[in-house]
Amino acid sequence: MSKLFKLLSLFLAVGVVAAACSSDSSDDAGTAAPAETTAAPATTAVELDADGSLLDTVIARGTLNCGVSGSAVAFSETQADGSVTGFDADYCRAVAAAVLGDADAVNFVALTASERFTAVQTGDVDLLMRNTTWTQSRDSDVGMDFGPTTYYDGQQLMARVGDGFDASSTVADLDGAIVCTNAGTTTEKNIAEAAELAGADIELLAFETSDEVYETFIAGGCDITTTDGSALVGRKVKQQPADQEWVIFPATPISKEPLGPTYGQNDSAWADAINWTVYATIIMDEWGVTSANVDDHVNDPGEVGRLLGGEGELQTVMGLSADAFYNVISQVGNYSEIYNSNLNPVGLVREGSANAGWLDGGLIYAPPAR
Amino acid sequence: MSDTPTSTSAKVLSARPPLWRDAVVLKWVTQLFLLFIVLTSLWFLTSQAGDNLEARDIPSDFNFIERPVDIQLSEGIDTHPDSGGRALWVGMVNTIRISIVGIIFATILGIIVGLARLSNNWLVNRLGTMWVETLRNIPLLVQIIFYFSVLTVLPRVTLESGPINGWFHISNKGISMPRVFLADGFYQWLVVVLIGAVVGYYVHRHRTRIHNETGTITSPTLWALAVITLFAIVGIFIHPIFSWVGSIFGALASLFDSLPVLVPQIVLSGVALVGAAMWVRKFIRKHRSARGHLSLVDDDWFRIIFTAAVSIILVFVFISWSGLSSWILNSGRDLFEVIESKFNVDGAARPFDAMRPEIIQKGKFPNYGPSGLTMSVSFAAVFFGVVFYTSAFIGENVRGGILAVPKGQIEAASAVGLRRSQALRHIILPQAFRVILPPTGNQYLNLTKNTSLAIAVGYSDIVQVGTTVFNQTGKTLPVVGIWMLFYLSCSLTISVIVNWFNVRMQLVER
Amino acid sequence: MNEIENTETSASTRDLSNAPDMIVCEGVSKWYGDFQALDDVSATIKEQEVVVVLGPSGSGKSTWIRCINRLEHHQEGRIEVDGIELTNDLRNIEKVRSEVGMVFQQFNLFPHLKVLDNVTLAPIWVRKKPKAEAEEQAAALLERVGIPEQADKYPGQLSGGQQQRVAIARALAMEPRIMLFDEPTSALDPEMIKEVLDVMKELALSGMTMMVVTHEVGFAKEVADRIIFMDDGQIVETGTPEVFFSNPTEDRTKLFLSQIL
Amino acid sequence: MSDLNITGVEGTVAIKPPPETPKLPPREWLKENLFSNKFNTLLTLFSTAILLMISRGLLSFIFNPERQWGSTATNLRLMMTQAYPEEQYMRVWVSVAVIFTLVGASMAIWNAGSRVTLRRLGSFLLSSGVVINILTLLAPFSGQAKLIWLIIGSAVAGAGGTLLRVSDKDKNISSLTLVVATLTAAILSLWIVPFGHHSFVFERTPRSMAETGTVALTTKLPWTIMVVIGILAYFFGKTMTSRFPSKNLRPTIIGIWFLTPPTLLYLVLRDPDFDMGHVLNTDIPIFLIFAIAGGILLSWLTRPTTGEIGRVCAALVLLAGFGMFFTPMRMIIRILMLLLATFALAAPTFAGDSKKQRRYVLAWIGVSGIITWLVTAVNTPSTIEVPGDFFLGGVSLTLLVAIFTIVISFPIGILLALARTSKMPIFRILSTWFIEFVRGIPLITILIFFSIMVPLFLPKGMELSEVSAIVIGYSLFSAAYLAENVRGGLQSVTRGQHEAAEAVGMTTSQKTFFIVLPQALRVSIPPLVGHCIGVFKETSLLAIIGLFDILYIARNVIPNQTEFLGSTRENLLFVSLIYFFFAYQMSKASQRLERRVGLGER
Repeated sequence: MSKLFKLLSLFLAVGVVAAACSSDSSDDAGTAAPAETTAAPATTAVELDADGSLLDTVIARGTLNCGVSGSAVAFSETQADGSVTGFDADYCRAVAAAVLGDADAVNFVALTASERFTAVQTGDVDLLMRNTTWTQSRDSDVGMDFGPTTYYDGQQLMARVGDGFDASSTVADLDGAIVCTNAGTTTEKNIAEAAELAGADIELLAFETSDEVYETFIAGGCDITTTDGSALVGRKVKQQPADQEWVIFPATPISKEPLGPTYGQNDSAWADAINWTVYATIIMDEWGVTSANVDDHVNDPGEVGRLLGGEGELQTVMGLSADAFYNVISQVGNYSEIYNSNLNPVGLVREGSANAGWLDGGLIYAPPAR
Repeated sequence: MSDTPTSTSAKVLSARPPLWRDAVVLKWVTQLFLLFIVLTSLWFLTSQAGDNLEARDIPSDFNFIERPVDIQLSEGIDTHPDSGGRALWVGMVNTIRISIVGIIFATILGIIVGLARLSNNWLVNRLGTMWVETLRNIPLLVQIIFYFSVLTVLPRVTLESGPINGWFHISNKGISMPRVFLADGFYQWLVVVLIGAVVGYYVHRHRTRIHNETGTITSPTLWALAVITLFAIVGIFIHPIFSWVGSIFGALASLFDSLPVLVPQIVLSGVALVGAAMWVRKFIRKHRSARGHLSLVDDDWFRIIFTAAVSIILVFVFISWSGLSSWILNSGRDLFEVIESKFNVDGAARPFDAMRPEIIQKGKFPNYGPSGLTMSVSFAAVFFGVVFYTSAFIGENVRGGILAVPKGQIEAASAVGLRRSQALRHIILPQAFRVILPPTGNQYLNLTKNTSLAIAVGYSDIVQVGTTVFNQTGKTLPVVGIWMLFYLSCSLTISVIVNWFNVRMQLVER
Repeated sequence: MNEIENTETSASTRDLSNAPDMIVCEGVSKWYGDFQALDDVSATIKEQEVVVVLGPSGSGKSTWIRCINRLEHHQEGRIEVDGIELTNDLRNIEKVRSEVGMVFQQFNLFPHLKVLDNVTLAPIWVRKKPKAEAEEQAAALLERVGIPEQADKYPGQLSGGQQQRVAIARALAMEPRIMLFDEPTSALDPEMIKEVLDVMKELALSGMTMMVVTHEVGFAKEVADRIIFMDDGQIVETGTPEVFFSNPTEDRTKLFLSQIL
Repeated sequence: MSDLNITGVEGTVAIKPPPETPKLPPREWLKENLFSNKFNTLLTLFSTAILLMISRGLLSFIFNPERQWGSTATNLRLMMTQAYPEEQYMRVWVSVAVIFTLVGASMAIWNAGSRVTLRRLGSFLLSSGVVINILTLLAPFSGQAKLIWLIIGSAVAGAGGTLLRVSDKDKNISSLTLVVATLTAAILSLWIVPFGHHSFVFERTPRSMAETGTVALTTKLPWTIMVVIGILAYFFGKTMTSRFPSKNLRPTIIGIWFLTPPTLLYLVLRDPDFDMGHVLNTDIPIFLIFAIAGGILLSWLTRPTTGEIGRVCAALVLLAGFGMFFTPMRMIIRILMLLLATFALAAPTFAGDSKKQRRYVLAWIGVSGIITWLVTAVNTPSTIEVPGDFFLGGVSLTLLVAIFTIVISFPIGILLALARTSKMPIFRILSTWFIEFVRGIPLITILIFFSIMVPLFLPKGMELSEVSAIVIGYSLFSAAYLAENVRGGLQSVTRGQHEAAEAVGMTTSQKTFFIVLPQALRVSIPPLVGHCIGVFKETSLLAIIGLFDILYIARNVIPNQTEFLGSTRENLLFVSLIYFFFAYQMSKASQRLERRVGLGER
C-alpha cells in the first residue's frame, strides 16, 4: 500500500509540474477546436502583424503590455505595493486610457536594457517606455519606430566641488579621473569618446546598478559620475551628503538623448495612436487644460474641443473612440501635470530646460490637431 | 580452449527464447529505442532552432571573433580589445587568473578554518563554526555583492595613504601592492632553475639513501629545496650563459614549419588507432581468466565495438579536417618561435623586476599609478566572495577528513612510540588527505565555476565579456558555445589533476 | 586438549618471585564522567610473567591495559612501568611507549602503508635505525609470525589473522620488554584465532612479559602464569590458572566461569 | 559491595567511594579552554579582537542614523510577493493557517521536541544576557537606549543565573514549551513594542509613510491568529495520536503534506473562471475516454499472466505519447498519454490479484482526474490578476522556483543515476555524458542560455514564459548533481541486497523500486538535503538575468525608489538574513533528521 502511495505521490508531483508548465504553453489554451492546426493565440502579435494592426490586438485583449525599466528613478519605479509609477509609467497609462479608455488597464513588464528590443520584436510588449534614446541604428537596423520625444535629456557629468570643479568645468578637466557609470549603456561609449576628443586620460568603472555608482561616488571610490542629466539632478537633490558639494557640468550635455515611446516598425495605426496620445498631452498643456478642469473644456471650440471629442471624427478615423484623449487628460493629465508630479520631486523643473514648451523657449512642440 | 565457447554458444542458440522474452534482445531494443528518442528530440529541437533563427534573421556564425567590437573592459591584459575573439580571450585570462589565485587562498584559508574547528580553544572553535555556518548559508552572489558595496566605503586615496606607506595601499579604489613581474631574462633563468631541480632531485635521492643506511635524520626534502634555491639565486647572476637555448626552439619551429600537413594527420590517426587497440587488448586481457579462458558478455562486446567506432570516427575526422592538422602545425611553430624570441635578449636582462605601488596625482585626482599590482574593487569582491565561501566548504572537508581517521590509528601510532608530530606526518595526514582530496577537488571545480558570478559586479570574466559581446553582435549561440567549451576544459583539467592524485593514493583493498 | 595440559604446567610452574617488577599499579581509578571504569586497581606484574585478564565485557579490563600504555589517563593512583612512573611528563610517556608494545582488537594497521612499512615505520622514525637494518629485522619478525611472503602487500589485502600477526610484528619491532594484548582475537574468525594464539604462545615461551586481555580460556589455562579476574572496574580475584579455574573463591568468578566454560 | 575486600597482589585494599565528579569551576574552565598555553592565549586574544571588530562594525552600520531601514520595512510586501493584490490576502492567510495546522499536528504526531534541562536553559540565558550587554556597550547607542538595553541584558542574564542556581540537576522542560513561549513573546512584542508602522500610500503621487507606534493591525492580528491555530493544531494532533494508531496516521499526514503545496498554490494564485460549456464538451469527454480506455488497458497489464507482452504495449503507448508532441494536439491529451505510458510501464511491477489490479486502476483514474482538473484550471483565465506571472516575485519566486526545480529534478536525477549505474551501456554513456557535461559548466551560463534561447527551440505557436524556461534549465542542472548524490547511495547498497532480491524472484524493476532505491535514498538523505539547500541559495542567480527575485528587488528596485535612494546595503543585509534563516534552518533540520534516521554515525 505505502509503495503504491509513494509512487502515486511521485506521479502527482510530476503531473502537477507538467500542468504548471502547460499553463505557459498557450497553443491550445483558448482555442475551441482541439485538433485545429496551431491557431494564433490571442496573446502573440506576430501572426496578427500580417493582417491587422497591433491596435486591434490591444483593444481585443483589453490590456496594454507596456515595457518599462521598473528601476529608473522618477521615470518608472516599482513601488512597495508592486505598482509602477513615474513619468514613463504615466505615459503607458495615458496610452491605455486613449486606446482602452482605462488608464489602469496596463500590464507593466519590467525589462532589462538588453532584452527590451527583443521583447518588442517577439510581441511580449506592445510599447516600450523605457528611457530609450532615439538613434539612427535603432530606428533602422534594430527595427524600431520612435514616437515623439517626451523628454529631452543629455549626458552630463557630476563631480565634487572640493576637487576643484564648478559649473563651467569641461571634459578636459577629467584628466586622471576615475569615472563611474552604468554598465552596458551608451553612456560608457559617450564619455570615452568625449574624453578622447578632449585629450583627457580617464579610467572607466562600470557598475551594474546606478545605486552602486552613487554609493561609490559618495564614498569617494569614483572621482566623477556620468549619466543622463535627469538622473544626476535627482541624485544630487536626494543624496548629496552634508559634508560634500556636488556640481553638474558641462552646461551643454556631451550627448543628445531624446527619450520617447518606442514600438515595432511599419504599424502605422498603432504608431498614430501612440503619437497622438503624446501630442494630445502637449497640446492640452499649451491650452492650459488639466485633469481638474478638463470637463469644462469638452465643448470648447477649436483644437481643444476637437481633441476632447466634441467632433470626434478625427479620433474615430484613427480607430480610437471619440473621447480617447478626454480619457487621457481626465485620467492621467496633460504634459505639465505628468512632468511636474513625477519629476519635480527629484528636482527637475521644466522652466528653462529643453523640456519647456516651445512658447517658453523649450523643445516640446506638437503638430496641430485638425 | 577454443572449443569451449563454441559449445556453450551452441547450447544457447538451441534454447533461444522468443524475441520478446529474450533478455539480451529486450535490453538492446530498449536502449536503441531510447537512443532513437533522444536523437529524434535533439534533431527536432535543432531543426526548430535553425528555422527560428532563420525566420528571425539571427545569425549564428563565429565571425565576430575576428570582427572589431566596441568593448571596454574594466581590467585584464588588454582593456581595449580590437576584436570579439580578443575580448573573450581577455575574459578567459581573467577567469583563469581569479580561479587560480582563489584556489590557492581558499585552500590556505580552508585549512585554517578546518583546524580552527578542531581546536581545543573554545573561542577559536566557535569562531570557526560561526565562519562556516554563516558563509555556507548565504548565497555566494549575495556575498559578492555585499563585499562589493562594503569595499566601496574604504577610505579615499590620498597621496600618503596606506597601512605601510609606499608598499601597500588600501582604499576604495582598490588594493595596491608591490608587483613582481617577469623580465626579459626570466626564461634563461628558468633553465638554470630546471637544472637546479634535476640536481635537487639527485641530492634528495642521495640524502634519502644516507638516511636509509645510517638511520640518522637527514631531511632530504629540505636539502633538495636548499639546492634549488641556491641554483635560483646563482641563476640570477649567471643566467645569460643559457641564451643559446633559444636556437633549439628556433630549430623546432622551423621543423614544424617544414612538416607537411600529412604528418600530424598520420600521427593523430595513429595515436587514435593504437590507443584504441591497446585499450581493447588490455580489456581482453583483463577479462581473460587465469587459464586463458575468455568470456565476454554483450556489454563487453559493446565496449569493444564502441571504442573501435570512436577511434575510426576520430581517424576520419583527423583525415578529412585538414584544418585541424595545419592549425596544430602553425600554432606549434608559433609557440616555439615565441619561446625562441624569449631567449633573444641581451645579456644584462634581469629575470625579475619588482615595482612598488605609487600614487600619482594626475589632473585633479590622486590615483594609483600603473606600477603597483592593483586589485580593483570588483576583483576584490569576487575574490573575497569565492575565497571565503569556498574556504567554509574546504574547512569542513579538512575537519571531516581528519576526524575520519579512526581513533585506533592514532592509538596505534602512539603505541608504537611515534610522537604527535610524527604521527601527524606519517599516519594522520596521509590518511586524512585521501578523504579530503575528492570533495576538495569538487570545491575547486565549484570555485572556478563560481567566478562566473563576477558578472554581477562587473569584473571582466568570460561570462561578463561574453554577455557584452552577444548583446552587441546578437550572436548568443556561438558565445554560449565558447563559454561551455571553456568551462568544460577548465573542469576537465582540474578533475584530471585531482583524479591523478586520487588514483595514486587509493588504499589497496582486497 | 592434551597439548594444552602439557604446556600448561611448563608455563605456570615458573618461579618468578625473584624477578624484578615490570608493571606496578597502585590504587588506579578512572572515571568517564559519572561512570567509574576503574576502581582502585592494584597489581604488580613481574618480568617474564604472563598475566591474562579475564572478565565480562565492560568490566574495565581494556581500560586498565590502555592506562598502562597511557592511551587513557588514570585519575587516581599510580602506574609504574619498568621503574618509570606514568605522569603527564611527555618524556616518560615516550620512554614507556617504546618499552611497551601493544596489540589492538581492531589491529589498527596503517592502511596506506605496505606491511613491511607498517613494521619498519617506528624503528626508523623512533629508534632511528637505518632503513636496511629495520627491514632486515622486519623480515625476521614477519618470518617469526609466519607471514614472510606478505611483506609487500597492503593491510587491506590480508585476512584478519594475518593482519593481527602483522600487528604483533609491528609491536615487536620496537623490541619492547612488555607486550600488551587488548582482546587480540575478538575480531577474528575461529580458524584464524589459532594462528594468532600460536604466535602469542611462542612469544610467551620466549620469555616476554605479557599482559593479555582475552576471552580465550584455553590460552589462559595453557600459557598464563597468573589470571586476574575483573568486574565492575575492580580486581575481584587473582590466582594461578589451576586454582582459578578449578577452585574459584568469589561468587562473581564462579558465575562468570559457569557462563563461559 | 563497597565494603568488599579483595585480594590484590600486595594484600588487601579497601575500596573507597569514588570522589566527586570532576567539574570545572568557571575560572578553570576558562584556563583549560582558552589560556592553556602561550599559543592558545595568543589565539584567544587574536580571535577576541576579530570578534569585537566585526561586531562593532556591524553594529555601527546597523544603528547608523543615516541607514534607511524604513526602505526595508516599507517594501516588505514587495519583497515577499512583489504585487499580490491586497484584497485577496485572505487566501494567503488561509494558506498560512493550513501550513501552521499541519506543522502543529505533525509535531504532535511525530512526538517532536526534546527535553531541555533547566540548567542548560539557564546557562543559555546567562550567556545571551552577557552577549547582549557586550554588544550594547559596543553599539553606538544614545545614553538612554544603551541603558534600556543594558537593563534588558542584565535581566536576561539574571534570570538565567537564577535558573542555574535554583534548579536541580534533573529538572527539565520540553523544548516545545520553549518554542511556544518564544512565539508568544514575539507576537506580544508586535502588540507592545513600538516597531513603527511603515506603509505605502498611492494617491496621485506615491508616498511612503512611517508612523511611530506598533505595527499595523493587518500584520499583528493575522499572525496572532496563526500562532493560536498552530498551538490548537498541536493539541488536536495529540488527541488524534491517542485515538488512532500512528501506522495509519503518519502516512495520511505525509500524503496531506504532499498534496498541500499544489493545492495551496492554486488557492493563492488561481480562481479559475471555468467556461462550463468548454469543460463539458471537451475536457470531461477526454478525461472519460482516457480513464476508461486506460483503465481497461491497465487492468489487463496488471494481470500476472500478461507477462512481457505488456511491456511492448507500454512502449507503444510511450511512442504514441512522444509522437503527439510532434503533432498539433491539445496539451491535456499529450500529458495524459505520457502519464498512461508511465502507468503502463510500471504496471508489471504492481501486478497481482484482482484486488491489487482494482487498486491500480483506481489510482490511475484518480491521478488522471486530478491532472485533468489541474490542466483545465491552469488553462482557464483566472480572476486573480497577479503581475509577475505564475511565480509572483520576491521570496515567493525564490521559494517557488526552488521547490519546482527540486520536484522536477528529483525523478530526472534518480533516472539519471539509475541509468549511470545500469548494465545497459547506451543508457550509461548517455547519462554519464549528460551529467559530466552539465556539472562542468556554471549555472549562470545555463540560466542565460535558457532565458534567451529556449524560445528559439520551441515549435511555432508554443510559448514558454521566461521563468518556466529557467525552471526547466535549472532542473536539468540540478538533476545532474542530484544524480551524483543518488549514485553514491546506489553504490552503497551491497551486492547481497541485490542478490537477495533476485533470489526471491523479483524482476529488475521490482528490485530497483522496492529494495535498492529505498535503501539508496536513505543513505543519500544528507547530501540530498545539502543539494536542496544549494538549489535554494542559488536561485539568487535569477537576479542576474533580471527576474524579480528578492535579490533583484533589494539591489535594483528599492534603491531606485525616489524615497529610498541609496539603500542598497540595508536591503542586501536583510536579504542575506532571509537566505541565512532559511538555509540554516534547513541544514539544522537535516542534521536532526540524520541523527533520527541513525545516519552519520561511525
